[in-house]
Amino acid sequence: MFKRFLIITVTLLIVFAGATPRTSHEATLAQDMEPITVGAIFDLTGPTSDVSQFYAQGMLGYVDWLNANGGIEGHPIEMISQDYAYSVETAENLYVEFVNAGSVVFQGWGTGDTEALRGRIAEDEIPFMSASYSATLGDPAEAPYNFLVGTSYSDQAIILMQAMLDEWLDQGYAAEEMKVAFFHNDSPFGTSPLDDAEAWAAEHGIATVRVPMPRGATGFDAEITTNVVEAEATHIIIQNVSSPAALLVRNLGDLGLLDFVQVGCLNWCADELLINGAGDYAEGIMGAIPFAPTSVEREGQADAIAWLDETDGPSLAESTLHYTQGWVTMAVMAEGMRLTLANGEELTGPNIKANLETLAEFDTGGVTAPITFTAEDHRGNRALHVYRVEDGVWVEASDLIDLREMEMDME
Amino acid sequence: MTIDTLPKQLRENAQRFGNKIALREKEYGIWQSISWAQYLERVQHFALGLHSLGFKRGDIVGIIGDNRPEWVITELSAQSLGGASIGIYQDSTTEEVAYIISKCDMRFLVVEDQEQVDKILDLWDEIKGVEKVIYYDPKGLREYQHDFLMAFPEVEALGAAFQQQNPSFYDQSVDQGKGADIAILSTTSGTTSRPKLAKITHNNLIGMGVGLTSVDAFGADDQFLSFLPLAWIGEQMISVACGMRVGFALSFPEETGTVQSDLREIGPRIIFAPPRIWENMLSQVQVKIEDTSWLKRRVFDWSMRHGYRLADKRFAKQELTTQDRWLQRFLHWICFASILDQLGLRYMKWAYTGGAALGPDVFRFFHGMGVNLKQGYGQTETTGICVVHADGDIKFQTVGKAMPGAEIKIDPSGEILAKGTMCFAGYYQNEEATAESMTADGWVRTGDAGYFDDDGHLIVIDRAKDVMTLHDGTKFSPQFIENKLKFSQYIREAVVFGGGDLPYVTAFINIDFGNVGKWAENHQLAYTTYTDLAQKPEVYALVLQDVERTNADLPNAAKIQRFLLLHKELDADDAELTRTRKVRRGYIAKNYQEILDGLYSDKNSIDIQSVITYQDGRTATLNVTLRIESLRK
Amino acid sequence: MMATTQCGVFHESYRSDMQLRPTTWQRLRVVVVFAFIIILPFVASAQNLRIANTVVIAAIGAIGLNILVGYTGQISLGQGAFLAVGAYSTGLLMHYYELPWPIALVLGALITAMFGAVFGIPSLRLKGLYLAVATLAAQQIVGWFVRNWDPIDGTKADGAARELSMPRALFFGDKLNDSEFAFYVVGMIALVIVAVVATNLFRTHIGRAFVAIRDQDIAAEVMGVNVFQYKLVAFATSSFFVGLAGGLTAVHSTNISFERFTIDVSIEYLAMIIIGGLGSISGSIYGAAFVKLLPEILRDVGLWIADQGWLASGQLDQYLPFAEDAAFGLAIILTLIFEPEGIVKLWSDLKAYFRLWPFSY
Amino acid sequence: MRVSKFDRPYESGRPERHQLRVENISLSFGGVRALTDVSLTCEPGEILAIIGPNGAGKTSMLNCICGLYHPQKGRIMYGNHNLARTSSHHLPKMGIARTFQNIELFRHMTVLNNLMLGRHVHMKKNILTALLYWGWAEREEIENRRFVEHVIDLLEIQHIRKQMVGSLAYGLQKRVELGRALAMNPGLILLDEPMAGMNVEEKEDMARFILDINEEWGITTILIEHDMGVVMDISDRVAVLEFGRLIGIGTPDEVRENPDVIRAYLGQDHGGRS
Amino acid sequence: MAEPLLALNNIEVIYNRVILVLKGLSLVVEPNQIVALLGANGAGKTTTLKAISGLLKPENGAVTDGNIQFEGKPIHQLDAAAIVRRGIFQVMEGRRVFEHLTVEENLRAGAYTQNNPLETRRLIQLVYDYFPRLKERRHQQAGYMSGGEQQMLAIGRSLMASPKLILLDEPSLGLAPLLVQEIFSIIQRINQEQGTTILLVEQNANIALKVAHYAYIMESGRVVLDGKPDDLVNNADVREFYLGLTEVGSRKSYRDVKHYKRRKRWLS
Repeated sequence: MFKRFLIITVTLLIVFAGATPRTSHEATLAQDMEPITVGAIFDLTGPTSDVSQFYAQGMLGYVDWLNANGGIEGHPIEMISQDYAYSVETAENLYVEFVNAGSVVFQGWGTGDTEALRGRIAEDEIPFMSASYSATLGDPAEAPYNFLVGTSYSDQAIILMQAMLDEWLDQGYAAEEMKVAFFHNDSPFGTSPLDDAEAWAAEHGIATVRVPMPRGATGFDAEITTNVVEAEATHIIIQNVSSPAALLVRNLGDLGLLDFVQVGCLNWCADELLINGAGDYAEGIMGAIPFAPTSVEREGQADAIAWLDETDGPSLAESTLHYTQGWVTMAVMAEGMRLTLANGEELTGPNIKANLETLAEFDTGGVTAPITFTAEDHRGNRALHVYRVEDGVWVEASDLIDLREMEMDME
Repeated sequence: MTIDTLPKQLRENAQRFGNKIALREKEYGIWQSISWAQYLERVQHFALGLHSLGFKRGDIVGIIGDNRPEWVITELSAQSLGGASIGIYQDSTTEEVAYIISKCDMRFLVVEDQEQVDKILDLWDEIKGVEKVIYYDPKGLREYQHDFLMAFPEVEALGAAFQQQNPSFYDQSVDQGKGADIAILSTTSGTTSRPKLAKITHNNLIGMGVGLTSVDAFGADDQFLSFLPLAWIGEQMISVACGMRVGFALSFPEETGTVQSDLREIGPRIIFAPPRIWENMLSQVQVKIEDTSWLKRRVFDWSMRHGYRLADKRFAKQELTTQDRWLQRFLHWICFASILDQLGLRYMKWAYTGGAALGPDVFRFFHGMGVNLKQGYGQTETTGICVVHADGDIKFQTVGKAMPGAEIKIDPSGEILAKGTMCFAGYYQNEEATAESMTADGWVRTGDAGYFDDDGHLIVIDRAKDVMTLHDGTKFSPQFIENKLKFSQYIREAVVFGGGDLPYVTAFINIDFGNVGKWAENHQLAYTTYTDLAQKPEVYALVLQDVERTNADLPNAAKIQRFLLLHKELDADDAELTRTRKVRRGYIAKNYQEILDGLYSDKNSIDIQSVITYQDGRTATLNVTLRIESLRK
Repeated sequence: MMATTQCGVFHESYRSDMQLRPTTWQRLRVVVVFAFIIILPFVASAQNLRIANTVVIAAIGAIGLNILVGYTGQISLGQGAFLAVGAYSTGLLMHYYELPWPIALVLGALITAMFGAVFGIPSLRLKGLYLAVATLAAQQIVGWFVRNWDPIDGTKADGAARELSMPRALFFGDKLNDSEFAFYVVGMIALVIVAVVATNLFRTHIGRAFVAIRDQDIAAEVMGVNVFQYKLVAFATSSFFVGLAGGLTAVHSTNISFERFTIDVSIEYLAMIIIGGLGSISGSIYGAAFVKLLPEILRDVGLWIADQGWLASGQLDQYLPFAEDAAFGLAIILTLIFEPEGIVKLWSDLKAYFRLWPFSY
Repeated sequence: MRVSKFDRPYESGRPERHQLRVENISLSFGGVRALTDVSLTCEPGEILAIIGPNGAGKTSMLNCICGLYHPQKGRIMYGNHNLARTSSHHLPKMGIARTFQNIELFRHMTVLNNLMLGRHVHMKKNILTALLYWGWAEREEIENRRFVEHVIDLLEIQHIRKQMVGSLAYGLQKRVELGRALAMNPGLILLDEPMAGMNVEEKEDMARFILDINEEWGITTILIEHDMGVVMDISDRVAVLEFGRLIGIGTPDEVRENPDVIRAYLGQDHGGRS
Repeated sequence: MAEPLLALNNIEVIYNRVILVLKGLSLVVEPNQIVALLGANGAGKTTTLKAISGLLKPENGAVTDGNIQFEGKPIHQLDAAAIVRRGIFQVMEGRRVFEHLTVEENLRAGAYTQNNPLETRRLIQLVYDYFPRLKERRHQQAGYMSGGEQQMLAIGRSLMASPKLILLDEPSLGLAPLLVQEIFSIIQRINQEQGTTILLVEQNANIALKVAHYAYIMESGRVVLDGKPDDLVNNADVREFYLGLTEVGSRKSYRDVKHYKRRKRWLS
């Protein structure tokens, strides 16, 4: 019997030996000042790991770069982070642990954890950013400590539809002839922009239909037949991650529909991974991309490219736009902390929140539209360029479309 | 009023202890209990029932069956009416039963079940005087329509009705009892002949109880499991005499087969058992330790080594150091507690062995494990015990000192004589034997040879008439050699011959099937049955080593020169052992004359025909060839 | 044969014979366990206590699932759904009817019980894999409902995301979703009650009927057990406990979303009872603890190894999280190969090893 | 309260015994006829043996009586109930118990719990008290335990009371299965090859138990058995089936002499202990 | 004497690591003989067969001590398939045939160690010679056959592997008297005509002792008695407990069974 105990113990030990899940990115440059602790969770093994891993590398890369370049007012950032495999429960556990370990701000990831932690961070007064861009999170009345660095899903969808409508009208059709099918992930993440997008479409006389994409589906032929072919949709907007989106595009291509239907992606599928996944079928697809893809040059990518080069990392193109997304998101958070320290205030949640709310037209080097937070609005921007796949890369397909300006124009 | 009889003691206990448990029987999965008050009530009812059926003062009721509450209720009932009871071993053959029944002019018999009823029915024509046979387990008896059969509850119901009519009869009857009345008849172990029936009075039983409880102060809360035959004086002595005196609860096992687990459940604080039981326990531990894993065996060996060391220190009456005491606790915790737990000895406070001599090695083994095992000495004629070890004064060669109330002396011939309150009132209807068993001045001749050591402890050599005079004139006890042989884990039983006309010493040996079997398995020696194993040359070689080891400590003339391994285990059904499992040397010598002759010839093997007896009296003849091992140079 | 008792323990009545913990050692173990339960919250850090709380909830849910799967032999893949029903019904009752949380918990569990009984109906005709597929339907239906049912949105100021925003549950002034200590007290009391109650159930004829159905349903029928009726009772009883676990999850959280109750959760719970031991209450608890603690322990060990400087920092942490999944899969495979009866069997083997000490049989 | 060897717990709580009348039943499975127009009666208190070659429909017959199969034609009357149309879980309430040819015990339960399941119909069903195990439920358990202990004693299985059934030898399992049926305190018991796979000694025990329950407890017994020695010794009447038809019924002596029975079943060496 | 075909030396079998089933069991099977293994349920007879055929493992049992020699070579370490290749075939108790295959398919399945189709055909013919009933039902699905026919098929299937030793577990279980006689006479013929050695476990001591050349009696995992059938039928314990005979040799009635038993002595 003991032999079996032994076998099990040894096997487990071998497995243990292979694991170092949590990592601490401390100052690589010797600094005397007290480090600032930042908690972060990433999905490295879960359902969204394909994109989150690059986001994580970008965020950690920025921290290393910043520490190597003097930190925040001389303070290095100590980022404690861990994979949570998109499990809400684990996210909550890690949040409690990291906050207890002294995190003053927190970098989340997905919609599930961001929503679950929303109430808690408000109570704990921990400024929180994540890669979930639900419009609710940008409303301080609802979520006082959440900040959106990227354009919200709703805004993305509206901007994309705006661009689509412009083209449609250019082609000589009427808005009433346009019909948009929202292919969305069947989750809060997927449905998040739909209400706003539908409202906007209704205003403009555009017909819409919702098409949930079941998780783990191996093909969407049935959905396509009912909602695209029979319902004669002219446009498809996908709110999902890259892999299912690519699958959908391939299905559409196989059915020969891509010539008749304009496909557009919101940010979680409008990336390099979609092009890899959909191949030639990706040509012509539009994308609402808040963080510039690697195929276009932006001033703000320079530091990241240099840093990747310096640390013998992969190229930025290989790291996808999510690398810059992570990089910039952390940069904005760092700016909030820098302002706090620069103002001689203590580095507390409320102070950082207050300083972030003074951020105006913060330039991310063109990676995103300039970021502005106010006490009434935590949506960093409401503007982006629409892109289109041409010859296998994303190229700019519109000027910066800024909803704030448009709303002001209308008023 | 003085308490000079057991029924009076029962009445006293019922008053004193009331609802405290007196009897407990494992039945239907739980230990069903009878309080002292209920005990008295049942005795009253059964006694009055017997009375209604015509039981008179001086009558004797026979009891055949396993230990159950009904057994002691019957005994006490008979005594309440001024009669006595006699227990008959339940595995007795029909012939033995018939002998005892007719010897006592018995009119009432209480038997357990169908088996005993059938036995009685077989004998019915021979046992004319019996009027009623009362059974206490009705299983299988539904079709038995004999008038003389009665169920135990029926008798109780009769008694209950009688009590309604004559509420004071029972107490009057008990009051009439005197200490000198016969309480029980006890069959002597009869290693040599037909059993004699010793008259044991209430005074004897109570005196013995007073004596033993003044050596070891049992209390009313001490647990005791009554699993040895109540027909045996040793069992009567603790469970009835001592139990009644201090008022502890008597527990009866579910069946003979479950004694081991019942013992474990009860976890008794007192046990009185013949050497056979202790030897079995030892053998069981040995086999299991052989089979256990390496680590566990090492722990056991190490613990035993230190256990023995500490036991020897205690035997030598050396002060245990603090370190020793902690070591003792540690050994207990790490090893002994769990072994004792499994044997049911964990809470044992006073353990006795008696009825025959226990080999010193077995004795030391239990002391090594921290069991307070004591030797007791006595026989039926001295109500089971008159000499015993006192706490802290235990020597494994001796049987201790005389109990309070007893006197011991050695007569010039070397025979041990005893006197005291526990000495019996003679044999039932056998004046001749009674006269032989006592000296003129009232000392009981024990028939054993012995002497006192320097500390005044009695050392028993053997039955006086078994002590042999060897060809060179030295006297020697065969039992001494037998016990020495039985040290060996491979030898279960031995019968040594020699002295007298016989020119040298020889032995019949029974191997221990479990241990020798285990040994054979470890040595890749295939065997099938007991007979097969016993006749393997390898097994002879194995036993030879132990015989040689025994011989090494013996004077030349007493050395065993030839031996053989018997083809079957000595068995009470074949009359080779007494019902208390003592070797009947004389009978064996007679019965196996052929083999004995072979041992004193030059043959290397002998062919014999041996007769075995089945429990139901059938016999069968076996033809076997037995090898003889010779140590002669 | 193995003795199951200890020297000096005997029963004079059936009542004492049928007691749960007859021997001193067993009683001592209970005392030690209770001491541990009581001391833990005072010495554990907040995050450890939080982990303990997740174990507590999982243990309740696992006991519920074990009643159905381990004891009654009805395979269910709908655990996530039943948890969701418990969580949402508790939450909605608190939100819309402003019921105090203890009442909402019990009602939520009852609603789940009814829901479970309904989904138990296919068990009349379906067995094994087929029944598992049928319970999978529960998972899908509930998932759909949660994502699309309007009242859930209504719990929030704006209806953008489909989550249930939990009203605050107060326990002696502490918020259950904020104070881990307060929740620990509530959760542990619930776990102890559930464990005792479930153990009791299997001492009675109703629990025995469940096991009978698992072992030999035809024979059970002939013994007078209305198999169908009892299967439904098993579904309901199981779901009650699972619903309670779901409700506790709800009061422990500020928001609940469907992502907590996916098919992964159903599988995780099955893993718990397989690793812990099918058909064992204590096994359910061991399994829940194992499944919930394994990642934590792996993490600490990994951290320790990293601290030793045995591994180059940087690159490795990219793929090493997979070790956790591997360890998980390995644990299940090892359990199935070496001890199909789970941790509880290992534990009883260990007890047997020492009970028979120093013998081996 | 003491439980005594002289108690007769089976005298209370048992449903009334009735005559069993099997009236012209026919049973077929997808065209294969298992039973054709079989009629027989079994009087209260008798031991009726059913014998016949393998595949003659003996087990099907028991299955019809206890509601596991529903014959297409005919009635099986027990008192006022037509068993041919009754679900098997209702039968214990009418006092009908059975054992199976291939032992259908609950292998992962102790012997005691198996027998306690036999008491199922005698226990009230209330999940709440069961969960709490308070007072009432516990008392009920104890009461029924007492009955079960009598069964254990009768069948001499004390030593395995708390062992798992799955770990027991075949012969003991057969005994436990009989015990489980007996625990119901039935008026009619159906035994399907109770002595298969046993040696003479074990068969003797089993025969003794069957006689005990029949004569002492007064339970009507229907048994299927191949051992002619046992059948002829203990049964009051014997029914012989062949290819689903009844070819003879009568006292053991009558059946022994029936030429049809000799041809179909017994062979020349009939009546011997084989 | 020639080397025995099969010898078990002191084997010990433990189930689930704690339950001791066989202890120090030794027995010998000589070539071309029928050896019967008698004993009560739970004595370990079936376990003994499984220990020989290597089928203990699936039941969590193990030979923990001793050895099993077949034709002088140890086989207790081999797995079941290797043991079949050595020429030992076990016919399990309870007639385990492939229910969904026909009789002939069952037989062919039994010949999986045969590569030669001609030989397979010869063997099938041989089986049909012994069991004409099987030939009649050659295309019937085994699951629909009666118990006796299934038992015949199980024995027939064992012949397909041309084994040197057949381990036969309770061939009479649940069979009507006529069939029992029929099957045993065939077993005897197979032994005589094919020279196949048979180790037979049987509860029906009467018939087993009639066909066997040698017999062992087991109780509680040990051999308590062995010998030639003629000797054994004269032993009082065998007569009473295995043959059901009274003292004078007449058959005891089952009505007269007592509630107690005489102690067994097992002496011969």
